[in-house]
Amino acid sequence: MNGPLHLDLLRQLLPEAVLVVSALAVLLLDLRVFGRRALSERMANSGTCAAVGLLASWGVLGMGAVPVETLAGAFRPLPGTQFLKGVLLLLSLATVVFAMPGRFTRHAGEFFALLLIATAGMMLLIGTDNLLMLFVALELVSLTLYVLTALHEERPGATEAALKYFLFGGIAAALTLFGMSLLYGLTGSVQLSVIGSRLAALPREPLLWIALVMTLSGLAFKIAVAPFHLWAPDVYQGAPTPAAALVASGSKVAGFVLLLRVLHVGFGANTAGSAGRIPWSPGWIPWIAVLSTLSMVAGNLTALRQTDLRRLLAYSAIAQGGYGLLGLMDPRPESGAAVLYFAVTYAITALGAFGVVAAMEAAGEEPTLPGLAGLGRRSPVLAACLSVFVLSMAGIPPLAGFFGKFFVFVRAISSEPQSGRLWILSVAVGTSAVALYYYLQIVRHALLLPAATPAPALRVAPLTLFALLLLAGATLVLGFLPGLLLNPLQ
Amino acid sequence: MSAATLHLLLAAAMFCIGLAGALCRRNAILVLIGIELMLNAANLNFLTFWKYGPQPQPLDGPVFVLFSVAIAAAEAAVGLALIIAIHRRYRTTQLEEISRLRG
Amino acid sequence: MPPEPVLSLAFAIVAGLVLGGSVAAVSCRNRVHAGLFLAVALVGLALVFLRMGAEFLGFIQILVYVGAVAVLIVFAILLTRGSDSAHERRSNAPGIGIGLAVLLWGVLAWGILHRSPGAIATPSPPPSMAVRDLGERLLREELLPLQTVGLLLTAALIGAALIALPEPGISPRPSGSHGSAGTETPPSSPT
Amino acid sequence: MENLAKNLWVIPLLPLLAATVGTFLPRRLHRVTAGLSVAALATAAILAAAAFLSVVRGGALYSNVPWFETGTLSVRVGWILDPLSAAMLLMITVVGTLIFIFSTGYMAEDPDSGRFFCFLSLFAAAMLGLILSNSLLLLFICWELVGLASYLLIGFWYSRPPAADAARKAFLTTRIGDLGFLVGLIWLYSESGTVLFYDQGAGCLEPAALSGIAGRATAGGLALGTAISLLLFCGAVGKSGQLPLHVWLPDAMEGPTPVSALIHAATMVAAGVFLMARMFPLVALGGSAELPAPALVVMAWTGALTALFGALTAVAQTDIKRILAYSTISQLGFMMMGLATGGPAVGMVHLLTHAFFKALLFLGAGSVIHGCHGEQDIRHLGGLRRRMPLTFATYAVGMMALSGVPVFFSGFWSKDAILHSLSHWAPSRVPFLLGVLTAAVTAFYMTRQMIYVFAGTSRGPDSAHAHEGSPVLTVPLGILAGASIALSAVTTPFRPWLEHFLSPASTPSESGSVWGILILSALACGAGLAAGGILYRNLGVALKTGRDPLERWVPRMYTLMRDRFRFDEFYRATLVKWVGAAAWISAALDQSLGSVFRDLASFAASAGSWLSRTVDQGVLNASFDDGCQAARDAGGLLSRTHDGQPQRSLRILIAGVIALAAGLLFLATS
Repeated sequence: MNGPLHLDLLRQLLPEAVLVVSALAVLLLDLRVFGRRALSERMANSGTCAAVGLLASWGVLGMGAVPVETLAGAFRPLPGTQFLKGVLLLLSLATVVFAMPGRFTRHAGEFFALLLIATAGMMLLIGTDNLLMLFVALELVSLTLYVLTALHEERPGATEAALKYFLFGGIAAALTLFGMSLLYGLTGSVQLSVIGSRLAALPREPLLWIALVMTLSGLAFKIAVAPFHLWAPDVYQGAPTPAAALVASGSKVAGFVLLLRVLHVGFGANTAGSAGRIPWSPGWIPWIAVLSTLSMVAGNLTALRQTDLRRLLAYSAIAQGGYGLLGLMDPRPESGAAVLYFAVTYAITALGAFGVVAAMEAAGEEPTLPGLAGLGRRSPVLAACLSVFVLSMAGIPPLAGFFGKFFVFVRAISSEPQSGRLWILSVAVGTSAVALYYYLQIVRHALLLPAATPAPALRVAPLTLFALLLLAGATLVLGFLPGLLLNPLQ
Repeated sequence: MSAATLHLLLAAAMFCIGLAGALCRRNAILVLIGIELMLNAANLNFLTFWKYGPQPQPLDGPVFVLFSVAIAAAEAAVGLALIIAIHRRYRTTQLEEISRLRG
Repeated sequence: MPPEPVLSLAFAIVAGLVLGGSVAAVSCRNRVHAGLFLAVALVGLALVFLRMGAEFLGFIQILVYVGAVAVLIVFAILLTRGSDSAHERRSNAPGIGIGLAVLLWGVLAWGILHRSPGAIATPSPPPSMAVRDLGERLLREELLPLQTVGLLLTAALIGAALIALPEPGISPRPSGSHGSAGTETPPSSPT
Repeated sequence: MENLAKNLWVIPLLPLLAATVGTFLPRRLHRVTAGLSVAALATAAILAAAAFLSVVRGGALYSNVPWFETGTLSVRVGWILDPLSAAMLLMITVVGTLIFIFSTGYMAEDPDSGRFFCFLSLFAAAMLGLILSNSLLLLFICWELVGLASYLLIGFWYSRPPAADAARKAFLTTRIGDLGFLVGLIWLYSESGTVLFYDQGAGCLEPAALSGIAGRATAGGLALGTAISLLLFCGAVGKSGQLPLHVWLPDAMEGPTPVSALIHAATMVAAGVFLMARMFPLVALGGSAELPAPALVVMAWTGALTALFGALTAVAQTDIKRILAYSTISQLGFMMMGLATGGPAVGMVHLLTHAFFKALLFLGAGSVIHGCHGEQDIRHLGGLRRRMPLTFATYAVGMMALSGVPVFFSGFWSKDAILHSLSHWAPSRVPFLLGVLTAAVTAFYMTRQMIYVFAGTSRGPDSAHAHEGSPVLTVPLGILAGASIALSAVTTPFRPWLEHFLSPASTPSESGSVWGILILSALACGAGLAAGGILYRNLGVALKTGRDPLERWVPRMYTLMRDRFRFDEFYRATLVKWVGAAAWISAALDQSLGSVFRDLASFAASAGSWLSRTVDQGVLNASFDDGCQAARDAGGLLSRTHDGQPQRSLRILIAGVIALAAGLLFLATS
């Protein structure tokens, strides 16, 4: 019995396996082959290997044939999971490309290997239905991200940021674990789908609400929504930019998938229709609304003050997390695609923005708002891409970000208990007006203002430029044809 | 009051003591100790439910505990490494002195 | 089978060990002692596990936690003791932290005590945990988590080594609030 | 016909292609870009004419295509060609082409004119898309794109700091209105399940959906249709410079003059009126002749106040373009009034005639500015009648059309129709009186401007050496002047072809009442002209004292009007007080309470100040940048929760968890 099981598993997990193998390969190669060379060369070589690994993993992604359920739900993709895994791989690929010109660490091989492992963790994370597997994968991702955050040798804040990330993450993990233990105890299962069906038969158990809140708190930490967001600005600012980019993009997408699964499979799927069952969603929807409101207000208002681009992006990310939560307020299955569309398009733009930051850093520039001045002349492509990303985050149509917001807004307002839906939509729309101010501030500095002192053209690695252009192109294309992303997610 | 209730209350108390430690202590290592206590409290919950639970799923609880022990160990290792690195840079492990990032 | 006594002496002792150890671990001013009290609390927990019939997990608990984690923590405390004193100053605004924790315990206890009746009953056949079953389970159903945890340990190992190993290029810098490195001058409290 | 509807997208595509190609052309080929843009829009104009003729012959038509799927719903987009869009289409392409041609002369010396024409073409494409869209979502997207293009064009001379500031102000202010629009759009979508206007009975403006919306009320007791209409109206208020959100339009004059003519006079600012005309079946839902729908009442009052406010402010301005800008605000108010009281046709006719003569006036002003080397202050102009005779003649036509000089000028007839419907408006007579007063003031300020600019002798070095521009500049003026006169042939109440075309159902008015209003409106115009003529007849003498004749006559009133009724000052004062109070509260709490409570309190206080700011901005956006400053201050308070102390943050986290858990328990048990 063991044999076929293992083989089956391997076939389904081939992409993840490829990632892990290439992570080890990168480690070994860097240690044995590239070890003596100059740092820039090692970064380039290791990065190339990692990129090849990611591409290979992407290549074998579709080969798992029809995914079948195995292992007590440890591996149970939802529709669209395969596609999302591909998205995660591509996001990581862009991150690798942005990291290659950087000089932030001597541990080139280890950096890329950990990056690959983190990606594998995210892929496992979004594919599972089993609380145990979910927790293990969550910790895998978290631990690797802590380490990646600390891997900046020149920036003194890096270790500090990693420590704060770790302390927050540790408490969040403890909360999640405790919540899961209660969940397991009260439903007798560690599979979300089973929990979902058993919950329907359970009376309204107070302890279950506590379990839900504690579990969700840990997950809310992952997507950095208020009041679980306070680690994010430090990490975005202190971490090596590619690591921050991964936190902002891939990890965020994974977090949203996770929330979607826990809320909609565990606590929501059995709400609609089927009389006689106890609806659980009216209990958590108001609290999602509160979290969302807090994030939108806190993130956007605090962002107004920032001049450090990375910190500004962090607060903007907090606010965007709040917008994403809006989509979760509708417990019907349709809202899944809306939330994921939002998360993926946001991840693309955030990654792109961090790519620009990384390119500036690699050229020896400080990524601050005043430092952006003159970018339009010094590197028109960089400035144009940054503007596309930022305007998309601001929700200017027809960029992809507009549709992301549009979809989640529609979900927020069209779910069942209608009363009180409008106020949160008004908050969302109002805060996005505030947000426009600082987004335009970036555009103005990047495109319009001249540099304080005449500065030479920025030298940007061609591969970075290429990746940025691709991301900007995706932002545009997904805006015109949202179906490209929506259809696979449904 | 049943044995299950007692055990659950004990776990909750342990969790909250750990939490209080994590919230109050100024030293990063002591915060880490608090986190370890919290994780262990969850383990106790798992075993309690395995032993006294309504629908005993064979071994789900113990398996979870097994994994969580391993993960907690890994977490402690990474955390302590971070603390040592911090100590190397800042010459302190007091949290309020480790604050260069602000905005 | 007669119901076991609700509050046996044995339970009281181990519970006292756990709670006392925990409280001491988070409140004791000497950091080395705090680490040792953590070990006490964890041993207490292992005893609770043993009482519940989870011998294997009890031993694992002692091996991994007491044998590795607690030792690691004490080790780290000793390593970082160089600069600041082993005795901590009073913790910062403890009232709030403790208040929050008590509040959370209240909420949890309320929930635990107000469980719907019958939701938790002693099952008729007391569960057993043979190590063999556990092993089979790990290698069958939990194969994927097992492999993932392996990956996690590898990554954590690499990561911990990367971070903890001293970097040649970097000399320790005094933090901004200190006049000179390594003194015990307490910074003026920012709050 | 079917083919026409299916291929309507070609019309916006042409300028879009021109913009795309222009982007990739090198800078030195800017003449090629300009030529391409003009050619693309001219071709679009020819197609538009064909489309218009086909609508005149046949009825409305539309075609929809699927766009993407979300959930069980498939979102579709489509194009619509009905009288409303056909008339707008023709107007925009014709006026646009003329302005493009004018621009080739006006911007000839600017090395960046390639970029300019790209933006202009992008604008034209978006505007045409807006007009032709059969889907509120697509309309909204184009609406935003139009705003973006306007942002880029106002800030075109970004080396001038006021231009950059004005661009941002315009974008942000109109966005505030757009947010209401967006909420309304989403709400409408979630209620009716479609964003298409017409879709074989299933569109949101068709009887089935309307009757579904009609009977329902929202939480506050407001009818659903009214609530959505008012939200959509927010968008129109922002875009069309209606009273609370008008502040951006005068500042937008920092852009090149052809931009002002095209975007901030003829087309984009009229989009709000167009939107309300398009949504009219929804807006008018549940109303009758005696008791109009609440949304219409709000629109009528907003329009009336805006019309009077714009006209009065225009009286005391000295910048030639700002006078026209306030005049535009005033006229947009007129259109809104007409739309609300007399139905879409009445408002739209004025929109169309206004587009021609206001474009004419702006281009005339551009010609003046071009001829006088950039001088825009009317106090330094003067005597241009002899130096720029062509400009003078055409400008006079525009001025008379705007003032409503009887018989030959289209403005007279379209304004008369509005006054006519106002006089029959059941709820109140006040808007009618305001309308008549505004008509008189309009004639007055235009007379003042004419005398300042063209009469007398030159008062500045630039105007002394003024010269007429090349034919590229003057020919479009002539054509627009001709159109301003010719349009009166189809807009008189005796032969209201255009009105019938736009709204075939409208009933012909009784001739008796027609004459009454005609005479009244002619009298109002005459009074304004006469007052202006008398007051400013000795302008040269009066100016020697350095004060405007009106200023000498009613100094305090004049100052008030010049300062735009002190909107800015008033709201700056209240705003500062609010924010100051919030900051004071949070500072007081800062000192008296412990750390977590302090954090929470400062959070609450900043949320309060944010709220007050939002309310202020929503009510009156007089001092936009102050609002932003307030928000920044609130953000500063918030970022204090971020003082790098992880434990305080952790406590907030745990407090959040407990609050959530306790709240859930409370909900679950109660």
